[in-house]
Amino acid sequence: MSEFVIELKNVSRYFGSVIALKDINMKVKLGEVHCLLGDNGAGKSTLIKTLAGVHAPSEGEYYLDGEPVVFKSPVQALDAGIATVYQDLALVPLMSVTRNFFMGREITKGRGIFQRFDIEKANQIAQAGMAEMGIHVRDPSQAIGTMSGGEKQCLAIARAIHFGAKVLILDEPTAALGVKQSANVLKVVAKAKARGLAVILITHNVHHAYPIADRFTLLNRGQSLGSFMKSEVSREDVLEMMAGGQELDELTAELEEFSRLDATA
Amino acid sequence: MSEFVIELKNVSRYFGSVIALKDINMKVKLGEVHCLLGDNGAGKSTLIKTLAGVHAPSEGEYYLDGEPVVFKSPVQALDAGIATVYQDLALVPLMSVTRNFFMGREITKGRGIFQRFDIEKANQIAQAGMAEMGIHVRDPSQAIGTMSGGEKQCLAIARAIHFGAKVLILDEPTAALGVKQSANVLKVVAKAKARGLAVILITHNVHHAYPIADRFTLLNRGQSLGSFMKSEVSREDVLEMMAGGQELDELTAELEEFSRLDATA
Amino acid sequence: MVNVAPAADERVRKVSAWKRMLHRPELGALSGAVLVFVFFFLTAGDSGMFASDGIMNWTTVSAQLGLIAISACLLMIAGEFDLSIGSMIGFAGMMMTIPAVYWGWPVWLAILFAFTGAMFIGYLIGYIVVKTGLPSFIVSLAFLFILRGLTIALSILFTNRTIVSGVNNYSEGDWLAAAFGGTIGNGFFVWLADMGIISSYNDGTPIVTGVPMVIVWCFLLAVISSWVLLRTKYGNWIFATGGDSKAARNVGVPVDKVKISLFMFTAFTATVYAACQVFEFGSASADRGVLKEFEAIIAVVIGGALLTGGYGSVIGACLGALIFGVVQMGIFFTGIDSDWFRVFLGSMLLIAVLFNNYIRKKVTEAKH
Amino acid sequence: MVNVAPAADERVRKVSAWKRMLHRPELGALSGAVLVFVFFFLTAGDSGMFASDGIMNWTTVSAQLGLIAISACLLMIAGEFDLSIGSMIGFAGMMMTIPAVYWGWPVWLAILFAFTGAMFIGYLIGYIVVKTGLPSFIVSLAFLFILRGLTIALSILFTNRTIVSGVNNYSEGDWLAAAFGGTIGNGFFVWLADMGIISSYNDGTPIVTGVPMVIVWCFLLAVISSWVLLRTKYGNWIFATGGDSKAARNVGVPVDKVKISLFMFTAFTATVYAACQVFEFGSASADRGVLKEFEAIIAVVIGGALLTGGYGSVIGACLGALIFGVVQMGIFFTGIDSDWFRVFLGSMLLIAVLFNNYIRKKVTEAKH
Amino acid sequence: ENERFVFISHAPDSDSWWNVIKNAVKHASDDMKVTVEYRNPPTGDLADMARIVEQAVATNPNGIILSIADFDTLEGPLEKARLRGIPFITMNSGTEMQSKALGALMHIGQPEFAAGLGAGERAKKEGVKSFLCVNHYITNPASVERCMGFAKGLGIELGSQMIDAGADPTDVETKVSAYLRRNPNTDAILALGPTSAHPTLRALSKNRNLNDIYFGTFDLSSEISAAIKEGTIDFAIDQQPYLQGYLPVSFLTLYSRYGLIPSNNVNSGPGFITKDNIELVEQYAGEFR
Ligand SMILES: Nc1ncnc2c1ncn2[C@@H]1O[C@H](COP(=O)(O)OP(=O)(O)OP(=O)(O)O)[C@@H](O)[C@H]1O
Ligand SMILES: Nc1ncnc2c1ncn2[C@@H]1O[C@H](COP(=O)(O)OP(=O)(O)OP(=O)(O)O)[C@@H](O)[C@H]1O
Ligand SMILES: [Mg+2]
Ligand SMILES: [Mg+2]
Repeated sequence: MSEFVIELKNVSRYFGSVIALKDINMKVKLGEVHCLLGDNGAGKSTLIKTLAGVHAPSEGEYYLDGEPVVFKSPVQALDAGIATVYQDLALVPLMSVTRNFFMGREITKGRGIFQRFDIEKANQIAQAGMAEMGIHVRDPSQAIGTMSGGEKQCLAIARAIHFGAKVLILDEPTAALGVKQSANVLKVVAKAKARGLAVILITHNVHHAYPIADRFTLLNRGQSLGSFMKSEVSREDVLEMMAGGQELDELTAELEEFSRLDATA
Repeated sequence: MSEFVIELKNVSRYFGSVIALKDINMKVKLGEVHCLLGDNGAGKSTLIKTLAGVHAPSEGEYYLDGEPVVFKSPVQALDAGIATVYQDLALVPLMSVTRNFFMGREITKGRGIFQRFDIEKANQIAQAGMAEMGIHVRDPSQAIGTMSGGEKQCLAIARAIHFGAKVLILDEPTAALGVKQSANVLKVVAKAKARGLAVILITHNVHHAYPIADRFTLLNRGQSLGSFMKSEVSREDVLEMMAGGQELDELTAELEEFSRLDATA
Repeated sequence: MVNVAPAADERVRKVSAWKRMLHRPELGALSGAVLVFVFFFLTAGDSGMFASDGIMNWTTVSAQLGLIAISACLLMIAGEFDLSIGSMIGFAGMMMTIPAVYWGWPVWLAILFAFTGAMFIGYLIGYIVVKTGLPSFIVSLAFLFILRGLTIALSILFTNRTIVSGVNNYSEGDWLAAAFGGTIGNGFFVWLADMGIISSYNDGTPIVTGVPMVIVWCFLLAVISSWVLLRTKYGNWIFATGGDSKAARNVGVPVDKVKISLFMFTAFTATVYAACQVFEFGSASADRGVLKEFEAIIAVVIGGALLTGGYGSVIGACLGALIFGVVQMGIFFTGIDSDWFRVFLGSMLLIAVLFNNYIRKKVTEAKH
Repeated sequence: MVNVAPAADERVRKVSAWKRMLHRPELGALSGAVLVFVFFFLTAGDSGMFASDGIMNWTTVSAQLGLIAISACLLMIAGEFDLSIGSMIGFAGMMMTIPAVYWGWPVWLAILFAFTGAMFIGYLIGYIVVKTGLPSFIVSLAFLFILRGLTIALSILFTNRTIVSGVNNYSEGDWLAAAFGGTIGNGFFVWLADMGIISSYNDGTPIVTGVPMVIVWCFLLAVISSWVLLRTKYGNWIFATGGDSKAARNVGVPVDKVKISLFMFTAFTATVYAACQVFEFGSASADRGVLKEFEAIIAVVIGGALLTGGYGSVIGACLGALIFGVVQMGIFFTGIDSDWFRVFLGSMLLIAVLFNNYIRKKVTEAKH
Repeated sequence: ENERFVFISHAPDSDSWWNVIKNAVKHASDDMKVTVEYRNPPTGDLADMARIVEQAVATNPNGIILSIADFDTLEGPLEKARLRGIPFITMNSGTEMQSKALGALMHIGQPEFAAGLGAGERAKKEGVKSFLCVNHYITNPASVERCMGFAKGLGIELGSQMIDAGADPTDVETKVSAYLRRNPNTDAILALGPTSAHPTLRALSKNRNLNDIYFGTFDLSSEISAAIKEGTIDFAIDQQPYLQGYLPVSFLTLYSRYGLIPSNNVNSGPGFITKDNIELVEQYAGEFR
């Protein structure tokens, strides 16, 4: 078994005329939190969708445990132990909380032709999973479509955590979350890491990224600007990377200007 | 004309058996940034949808410029000068950037039956509006559905700003945005405020909320815990409010624990 | 692990269990059905519509429609259409009749042959839909033409006619044919007649001799399908597939398999429909099942399912079939001039769905 | 204001203009049409299918279908269906024939009456759909029955028959009737015949005397509708309504008005269809337009529109109508045994959409 | 030798009755050594039929055979055939006058209204006062004419005595029994063809009033002839469709080869088949009759 659970070599992905990713190299280790940084539209979601089997790479190779793989569909990635929280969450609005939680991975009771979805137990697990994120579900049969943005996101995360086996991919998991929920998610990520999972995390919030990540990879306009161990970079370096590695000074200056504006108001 | 452009008196909103809002009182002033704080599922989005005419209040009154109003549909609110960026963005995935930007508010050229949508000019305006947010659109005829999360959000914000007349409502505008784009959005909010607009802002990020807001209203589980002027509260108070006004100490302790974990790793 | 949220939550209003029940999709259709029944009670109560043979009359029509509505419903929940159901009915009928009558096959073998053939075609339709990503509307429509054409062309090729009769001479005593063409509960009806509960002819035989198998099939399939949809893993996949097939695929639901199997199920029910008709009437004809696919879709939609997929109920679809069947037959009991049949049918349909919708809105309050 | 992004962007690959063109929805349908034409050139090239009167034959059929496909397309882009188109054709035909023939109205008045009546019904359907939020499938289906029924019942009531002929005795010389039943370009065809470009009868009249008005109407409406859809404010609203009506409503698109007006437009085109047929053939009958609504939907879907709304093209719908019309008439030119007609029609449809889909995938690469 | 004719009917292609005609056409074309292309509007829309006539004219055949489903609709397209000098024979529905007005060589068929009228007069003799007309194809004008003729023959109004039965056998059966339940005093039933006659027979036998009701039908099939033998069906109106298919093909062949054509029209029906003359027809029902 290779040292790295996931390895990408010169992966590119095109959509018609659009170059979303170009020659990406990346390595992910078990027991590590790997943070993907980059501006909006840098290609982070495209990259993790490639890892999760949603897109096939247009060029380049994808190694899992040192073996080259080609995932034809997300199921294959799931079966290989890669669980993903997509930016668009992959929830079905018309279905209930519990049904969404167990979608594709239903627990059953009974046997033979009487095998059936174990709703009571599923309800309990889903409710408990949500509670761990800090969301108290009123009624596990409520349709997802009527829940708040943060509630939906917590459900998607709780689901991935429940079923994640080896690699956990989280695309902006805290985007719509409150302070408390965000902290809970980070706590859960830390737990997963402690359990020896590899975690790939995308976030635009340096306060979420820096405390928990072990390694950072920086994407810019579809290209990788390299990977860094946490020991090599400071919080300020990371913040600079997040801002696309430019214009940061200008921006901080402007932000300060607000505060001044603010004080005089 | 009343001092407050928007005033809610004892507004409640129910969905079947769900109590989403209960007896909310709230006042919004022109030239002020009013920040709505609250946990996930507290009812913030429901509140601003009520302001924007999407939901009618189940109980209570809604005053605009001191006059009681009942909006039958979002158009009426728009016509009254209230522009909103919804949490789900209200974009049509299959339509192009430009068509989404001008949806419902198309600019035309020609007259009589030859009046037509002025695509060239619209393309320019949309591209410029996006550029102001820090997004450089490759091709204004790209379908929105294929754009990144942050790109979509910037489009929705740019659109509201372009058409916002009196009140600008932003529901978690920076959720999916990168550092640079977030700063741009805050800059634009500051500009709007300077132009004398009332801005209602929802965010879970204290670093975005505190520098720019003038007044905070705190929601918790569907109820209002009161409004505060910025002068009355410190950054730490606001952070505490955001976390739902509880458990904060516990959480910070845990977050610090991560850093320690981190250091020993 | 954190404790589960307490049962009492101040964010929840009390709503009566009755109102809560009315939220279910099928209970909307129920109100429509009640309306229709009340209407006919008032206008045709004395016409024999609610005597035993009258009841059997509209129940049979409804059950027959219900049969294909059940599978159409599951398929629609999974986000697809099958417009080839009607043609499949004609084709399957020929597939079991020609071997039995002209080629001398035992009838049970001919029936099994028809089921195999039909389900293979269902598989083919599903496979094309899934592999090409073309809308099932257009693919199954092509098969609507192809199957109807094959029925006509092959029956002329093999038998020189488009209506093949005399099946009953061969099916007598065949165990499998009896499962489609027979009736059950004959003893029970004799008893009912003896007790004077239902009327009988002068010679003493009861006016209704038994429950036709088509009703039994409809009932059985409704119960099983409803159970599968609501209680099993596979049912969850059906909802997920129709609700958002991209999301479902991303979390590992075998979307393609679900769709293909449901296309096979519609072919199956179409064949059951065909078999019941063939062994009841003793003949197969090339024009069997014309436009039945649309009646099935109507029933499903009246039953509260969404055309866009992801939402619906088997019981609702059966109630939809009942409404449609009762309205269709009821007009003949009311004695309205039959020139106005379609006007009446359309108006009753519209009123039933409007009422159904009105009731649903009343009890759930506007969601927005 | 910040500068607009520079034209050159390293995130964009070069893709040939040709490939880019093939991304448009209608150009998929174009490849299907080319395939169909090549097929018939090879199999029926010498049968008169591509002689002047042969061309006029399938063009007329296609144009007639194109007429209703155009409005069905706009409506489908806006996310709704109208299944009452076919019945509306029959009903509108009666609405203009009965007043003209039996009540002695001037023909132009009868035509205007039919247009007014039809569009009012269209308004009614749209209004019910919009106000109740019921799926248009079910509402317009109710009207499918109601209108067909009214056509039968009223024509029997007023005229004691289901076919009213002899309209031409009244419409002679009527200016408005000529706009539907006449032909144009007669001089041009005489000239063509004189030049020997098209053949003529023994008495010297050209074999094709003019372009039927139905082709003119189809062409005109296609151009106007396409322009409206792609170039105007209202067109943008149509796309928005169908793409996500909640989002559209939230940003101020008058979704309800858009839908109602499009239902009125389908009624309008159905009436044009009816008028062209009535004044060409001189009769109206209760069976006019049966199943035309489905042919229209087929054409629209072949033309690349999404059944779920938000995407499609008028030109594509017209090409879809052309494919359907050419296949339908072409079969007769090839002289294939008519028993196999439907098999052939279905297979050609399937092949055309599969090919169309294959081409589209080839040029755009898999999107996922 | 090897002339090409086009045979155009107005029937939707699910109509089984036309099969006899198709068979006759096949036999005639084999016998005469000509090719005949059979065509029909798939949904039975008469306007579509007019298009098919136009199309047939465009292929320039040696002759056309068609039914006059609607005079006005066919007038225009046939004008083109006349101009091109393509001879045509009309058959099945339509009147002799219409055929002449269109410029056809001759007409072979059965006038629908007259057929219904004859049947009505026959029924009147049996003392029929009310009836049920089971119409499985109500959108077709000819089918309504049959019912109207029957009513006229009885000397009563059609009124609500015609039902829109649809083509599905279960529907037809249940609708008939519903109607009879509602109107128990119905004296007679007129079915418009095997599609409606077979399920009606079942409905009657289930309701045990097979022999009380005077039952007439159009056209023949093996079930119908068996029922005539048993006496449950009192008569069938036979328009001898085989003739309508065979004769026009042979006449046209003779005409185009040698210029021969009968100087009179041929009335192939209505002929009434009852218990007395059933023996003859029984054997060939469905294929030749
Ligand atoms: N299916 C597609 N077709 C065309 N372009 C696409 C497609 N998917 C993504 N893109 C483009 O690829 C680029 C990268 O998108 P991606 O979603 O990976 O960005 P991201 O880094 O996740 O951004 P964000 O932080 O805003 O979520 C974007 O500019 C987007 O427009
Ligand atoms: N249509 C609806 N039907 C039933 N419940 C609803 C509906 N809309 C909202 N709710 C419920 O109301 C509560 C408030 O939702 P809302 O979207 O306003 O929260 P929020 O404060 O915006 O949360 P977030 O920060 O996560 O976006 C949630 O618990 C949600 O489940
Ligand atoms: Mg992203
Ligand atoms: Mg919210």
